[in-house]
Amino acid sequence: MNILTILLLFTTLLLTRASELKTAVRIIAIQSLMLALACTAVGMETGEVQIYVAAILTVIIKAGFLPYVLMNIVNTLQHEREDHPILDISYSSLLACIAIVLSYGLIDQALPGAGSRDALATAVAMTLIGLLLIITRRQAVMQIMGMITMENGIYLVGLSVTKGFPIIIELGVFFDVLVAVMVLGILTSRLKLAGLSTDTSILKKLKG
Amino acid sequence: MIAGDLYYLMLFLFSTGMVSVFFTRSNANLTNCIAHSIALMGSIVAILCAIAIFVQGKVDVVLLVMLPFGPIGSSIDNLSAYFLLILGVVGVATSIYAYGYSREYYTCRLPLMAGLYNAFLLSMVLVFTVGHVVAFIIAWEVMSVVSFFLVNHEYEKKGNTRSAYIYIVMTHLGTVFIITAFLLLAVGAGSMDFSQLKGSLVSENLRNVIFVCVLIGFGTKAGMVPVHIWLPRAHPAAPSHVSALMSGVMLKTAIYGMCRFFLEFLGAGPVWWGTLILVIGIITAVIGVLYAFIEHDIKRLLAYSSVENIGIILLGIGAGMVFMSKQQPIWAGVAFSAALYHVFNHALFKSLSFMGAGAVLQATHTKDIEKLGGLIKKMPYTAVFCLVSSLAIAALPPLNGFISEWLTFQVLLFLPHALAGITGKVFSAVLIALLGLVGALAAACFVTAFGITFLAKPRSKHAKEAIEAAPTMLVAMGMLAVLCIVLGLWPRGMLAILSQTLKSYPGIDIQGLVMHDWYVLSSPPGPSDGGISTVAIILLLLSGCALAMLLHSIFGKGKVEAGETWTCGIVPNYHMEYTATGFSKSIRMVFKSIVHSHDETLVNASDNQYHGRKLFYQVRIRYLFDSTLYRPINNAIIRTAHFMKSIQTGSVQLYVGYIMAVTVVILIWSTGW
Amino acid sequence: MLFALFMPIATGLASMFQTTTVAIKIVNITGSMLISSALTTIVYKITVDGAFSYQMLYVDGLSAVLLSILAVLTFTSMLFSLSYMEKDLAHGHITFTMLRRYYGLFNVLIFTMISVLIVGNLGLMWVAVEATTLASAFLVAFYFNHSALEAAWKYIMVCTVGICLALLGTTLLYYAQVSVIGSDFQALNFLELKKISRSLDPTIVKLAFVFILVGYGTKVGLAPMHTWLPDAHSQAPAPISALLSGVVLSCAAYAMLRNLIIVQAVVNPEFLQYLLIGFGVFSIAIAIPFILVQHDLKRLLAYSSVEHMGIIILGFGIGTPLSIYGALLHMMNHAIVKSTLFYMAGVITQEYQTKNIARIRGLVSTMPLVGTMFIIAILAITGTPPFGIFISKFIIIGATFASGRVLLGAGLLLLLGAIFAGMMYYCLAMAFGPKPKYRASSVSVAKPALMAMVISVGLIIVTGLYVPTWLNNMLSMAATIVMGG
Amino acid sequence: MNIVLIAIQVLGVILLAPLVSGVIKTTKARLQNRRGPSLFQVYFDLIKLLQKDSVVSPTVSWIFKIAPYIYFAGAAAAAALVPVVATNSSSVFDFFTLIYLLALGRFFLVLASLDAGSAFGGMGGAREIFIAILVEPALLLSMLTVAFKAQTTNLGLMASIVESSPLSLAYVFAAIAFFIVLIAETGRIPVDNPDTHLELTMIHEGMVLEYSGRNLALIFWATAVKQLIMMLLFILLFLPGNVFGSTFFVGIVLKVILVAVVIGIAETSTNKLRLFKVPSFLAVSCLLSLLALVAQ
Repeated sequence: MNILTILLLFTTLLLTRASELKTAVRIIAIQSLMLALACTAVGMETGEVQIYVAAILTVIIKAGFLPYVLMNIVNTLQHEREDHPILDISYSSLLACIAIVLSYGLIDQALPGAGSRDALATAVAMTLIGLLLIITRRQAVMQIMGMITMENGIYLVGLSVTKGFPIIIELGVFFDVLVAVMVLGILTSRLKLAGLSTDTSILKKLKG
Repeated sequence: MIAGDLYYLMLFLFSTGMVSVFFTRSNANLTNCIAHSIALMGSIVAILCAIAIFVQGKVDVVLLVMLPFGPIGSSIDNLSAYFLLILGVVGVATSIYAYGYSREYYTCRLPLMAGLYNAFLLSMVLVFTVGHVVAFIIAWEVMSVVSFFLVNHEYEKKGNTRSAYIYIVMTHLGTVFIITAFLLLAVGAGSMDFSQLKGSLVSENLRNVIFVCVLIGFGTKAGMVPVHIWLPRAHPAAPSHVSALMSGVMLKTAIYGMCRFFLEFLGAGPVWWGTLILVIGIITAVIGVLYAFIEHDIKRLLAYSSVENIGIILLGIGAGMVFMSKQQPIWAGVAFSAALYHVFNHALFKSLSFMGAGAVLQATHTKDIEKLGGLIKKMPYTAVFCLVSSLAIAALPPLNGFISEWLTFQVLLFLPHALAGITGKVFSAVLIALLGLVGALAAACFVTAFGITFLAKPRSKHAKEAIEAAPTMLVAMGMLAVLCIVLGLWPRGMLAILSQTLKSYPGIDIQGLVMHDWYVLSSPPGPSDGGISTVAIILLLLSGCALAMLLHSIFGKGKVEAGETWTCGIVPNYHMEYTATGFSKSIRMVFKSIVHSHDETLVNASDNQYHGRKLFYQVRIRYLFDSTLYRPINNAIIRTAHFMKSIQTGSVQLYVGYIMAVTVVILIWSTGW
Repeated sequence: MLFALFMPIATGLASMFQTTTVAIKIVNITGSMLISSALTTIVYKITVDGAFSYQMLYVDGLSAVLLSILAVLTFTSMLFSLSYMEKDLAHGHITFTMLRRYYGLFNVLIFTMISVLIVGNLGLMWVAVEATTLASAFLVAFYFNHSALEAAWKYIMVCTVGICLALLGTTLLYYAQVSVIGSDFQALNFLELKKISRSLDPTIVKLAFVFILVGYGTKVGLAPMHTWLPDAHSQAPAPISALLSGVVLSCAAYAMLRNLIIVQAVVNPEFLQYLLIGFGVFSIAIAIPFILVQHDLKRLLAYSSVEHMGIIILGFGIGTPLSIYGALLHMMNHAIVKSTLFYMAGVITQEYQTKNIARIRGLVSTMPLVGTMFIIAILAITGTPPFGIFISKFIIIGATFASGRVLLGAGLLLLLGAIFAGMMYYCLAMAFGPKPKYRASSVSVAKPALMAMVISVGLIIVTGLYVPTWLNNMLSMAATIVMGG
Repeated sequence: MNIVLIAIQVLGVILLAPLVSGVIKTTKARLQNRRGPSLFQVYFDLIKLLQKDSVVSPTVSWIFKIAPYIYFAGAAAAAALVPVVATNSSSVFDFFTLIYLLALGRFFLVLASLDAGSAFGGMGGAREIFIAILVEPALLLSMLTVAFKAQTTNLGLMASIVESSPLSLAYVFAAIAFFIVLIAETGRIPVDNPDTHLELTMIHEGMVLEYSGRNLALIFWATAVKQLIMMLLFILLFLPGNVFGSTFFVGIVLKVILVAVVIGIAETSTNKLRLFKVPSFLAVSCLLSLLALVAQ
């Protein structure tokens, strides 16, 4: 379990360093895979069926389908890279580390002795880093990455503190994530079709 | 219970008048007749209802129950009845006047105007009568909105919409203060019913806050300086019979509100309440009359004169409150009766002058008196009525304005009873002197207005072609003119009504004024203590005239021969006549500080300097409060707004950043709980 | 209830497979009628014999308030859509396939909103709220031009981030529940939670609520998470803007309320009140500059939505039964008035071919009826009597005073005064003033659209002077529920 | 009884008024080493004017015709209010009433000045009004010293109070203040020059320029009456020592003559002010009155 959490953190940190979109997508895939593994691990602990189901769903949707879709989108947009993020790559990974520390602090402060400390801290850290990515990245795809990371983080929270939602809610959440990413993907490609760059920081027509 | 039925009947009538226009809108003439005659009936019923109240006392009726505030009703006591009476009298006149005047609007949304006219009357009736906070505020706001639409009625004319906007915003801000005052009281009383508000238990500081809120809130509606700026804009924009109502009655709703609060809800307060009102009142009066004097748009002039009269009314109220707080019921009674008397008088003569202005406007299509002149020959009756109203506004005997002004003078003279010491004496002396100044300025103002408008030679083609106003309009004006004279000659009746109105309030004793013979008005205590005998005045004047006649008849044969006006041998033409601008020049020079830095320019209008030069003399007044108070505030607000808008940059990253920041902040803050 | 759920899906699917505009129209109008009637029956059932539930679904007085809003708006907005979309089609802004997609998504949106209101489970509620975002995303991006895409992107980005936080909060709440009673089928069922709410762990619940407040607050459009709102509202087709600001915001508020009911039992009420009041006042204050200086008609309305959401949340924050009653009433009034305003904005923008206020002049002369109703609606939205919003606003402010927050109440009145000034300024500029050159003739507005507006305006005027007894009871019932009774 | 007294008083004042102007004229003449016209010249002028025909411009309206009557009537009515003969305090004798009656006359005269439509009339009217506006507060203030003391504006009571109270500094101030007002109100040098027709200087004369014959006579007469009224007020309220009784009238008459002479002297020894210096001239009066109030 701990190894998994560490790996998760590692992938997340890696994500902050990725400037090539394809790499980012691959990292996300791996991250989701890790999540699925963590899920199964929890499943072994508790031995509830629904968690296995959740794990499978994770593998299929988050590690398989979504990366595939995103990959296709990325392929359609050539020479779109995260060259000059709003916050420089090294700084953002630095911030990510700070976030990790913070989250450990927060966990100890807010809910001491809750479930597995590391997993929870990792989860919160992932959430924060996801937000960080959304805030500091220009590329639409990168922001999607950030969102998925966040989603994963929260999912991990659920996993680590409550051993997963009841299955029906679980399904709903998965469905939402799926649709959300799909919608975002479609919007991204539409942006491309509308002859715009997928650099979201230039979307400043609507203000005031 | 007849009063209650009359009340319902009145509401019903006005409502039908409101809806009738939907059915008659095809035929303008029909609309005009039906809508306005219903309004007329309603006003008559209003008068009857008021009388009935005076006879049989307080009446409670239920209006509507379907709001989550419990049953909402009207409780009509004598104070309400008094104002209802005013509304009835003015309403009758304006309704009759409207028959003739509405001809102007046959092509200009007449149904809308007629309907709104009824709605306006209805809302004012409700304001005067309802007995529940929510109902009052609803009626109050409806009144504002309806009058706003009436002001905005001729929105094609340039600037009208702007005036209407300023009006609605100012009055809405005023309402904010009124609501605050009411809610503070209501919370204290634990009920929103007027009958409960009296016993509201609030701390001393809170009472002061309420007082200030009331003063600002109702003062805005009344046109109290410095929150008067909407008034000279809105009144000219409205159709004349509506201006008459607005100036004659709507301003009085504010006075009504003040009386409600000061007499009933709040009761006697610390002395500084009254003193503050006195100071504001005198400032209002002086500022108003000064601007009226230098104005030469006839309706703006009248509007400013309304500001002045509101000032005089405030003087009465302020003095009354000073006396109340010093437990001098008799003088408080005199003071309040002076104020309320002036309320009635102002309602009469100001409506009258607005109607006159409307008649002139209809005949000549200009509001600029510099373009008028010689109308006394074209429209003799209008001229007479306008002369009466001018005399009344100038507070000259034997007209009604003089009575109330005299009472105010008396009250101020006895102010040292309440405000002891040198300061009190000097204070009241200064007040009296300034009030005298105001009176003189008012006289000057209306000499100018009447003289320039009606006398000498016409100054423009329009004035040349003017014709006498429609008979209905003349009838309406005639009624009010007669009333002005009656109230001037026989104040006793009005004082009886006033004593009925005021007797029920603690700290007020009106009997002093009513003790004497029918022909004499005298300030208590004691019959010998300064007074005026209206009859004596009239007799003296008549005998004086008779004497003059006598002198004539004794000497000489009295041949009168025509000879052209002496203008040093030149054939006189209207270019030589003195103008209103010229009339007010010297005053503008003396009061430079208030009549703020006016720039006077001599414009050469001739295109070709070989054909001599043609000079125009222009005066543009910069108004003190606009330039030093309102414009800066406005600009500041807009600038801040522009600055604030920079938070919506359009960057999605930033937006998400906001969310994160908020979350973090709250998380940190929440640990403290 | 299931019927109500199933109906929109059916309509949506049906309209996807139609081939002619007329057919689509017929299908949808009948569908919306059926939906509305179904919702009305639910509401009626509740008013008659209280709350009732069906497996995971649960409705009570609180949901009834929202459901009745939804019932009205579904019908009017559909009514309006018919003519609006037809004109778009005529102007060639959209193709027939887009039209079909529009109606499909429209019904999906309705479906999601209904499900928000009738599920009995906080988790599913979260799912449904997120679903409303996703369903409306494409409707916001409907025209697929530059600004529409931009608006949609911001909309979904900001909202999803917010909603994720809400999910975090929900998870924590679930954790709190689990730590009291083990995980079972009743997970996150808010009735269950309410039963045990006293025994929940305060710190966790507080933490959870912070996330939930921020999360759903984003969807409600509370400042400073409101940033998506003006963009989305200004770019979406008018009927959708109406639905968004009328119902979607209220639905999010409803979700927040459901959590609040549970939370307030354990967490220090002062804390909650400060949070809610703070957010409310801040939202109102933030709206002012944008209303005072604004160039885009629909953005103006959007910011006014922010303001009104602020008022509503403030009403809940004051936390006396009266204020909550007022807040719920305000929700209804605001939904009706604001939707009307958006309909009118739609007509106006279609006629004038612009959203720029500076270029919209002389409404009363170009389209007298709409112009007049526009003025009325603006007066209503600014809380001028005798219209509904005044009543609810007055109740809320009165409650503020009654709860001893005198300064807050007075300040509130002043802020609202400023907003009134701004709204009236632009309203007058648009309604009166000279007719623009290129608008020679006066135009005729299509019947259905007109009908939609007339219905709503009628409601506005009626509610101003008359609050029927059943509504009164329903609202008081809801208020007691929110109070935790 | 009372009525009769009042009638006597009015007639007396009206009949004697021109004589007072005569006295002033003579004094000035003597001071300028002229013999001057006889004391009764004013009467002769008035009678002459009354016998003359009057020329009336076709421009004018009925206002122009009635104005002289009202002006005269106002003055006469005011004359009734001064408690000389009828000294008891019926509430007719009110101070504000007196002022406003005079104002009524002025109102119509100014209207008449506008009526003919000549530049002179308008100018005169404008100046008259200007002066009147400035005089009003000064007049009230100077009266207040006594009014506050007497707690009434009833002239009879005010007079008796003045009699009963000892002479104090306050009264001296007030008296000077009122004297200034008197000069301004009656249109004397240094405020206005009654004997000139130069358009640059005239005020009252300019206003009545269009009048001729009998109307003019009425106006002149009324002006004289006004002047006498102001003097009487001055004497009754600010020159104490009017023992009521047999010698009362003698005292009054002597004092009137005295005041007339003083005015004559003042007129010869000063020269006319510019119009816009008048405000400061009256401001002096106001200050003195306030001083009097404080000193009281």
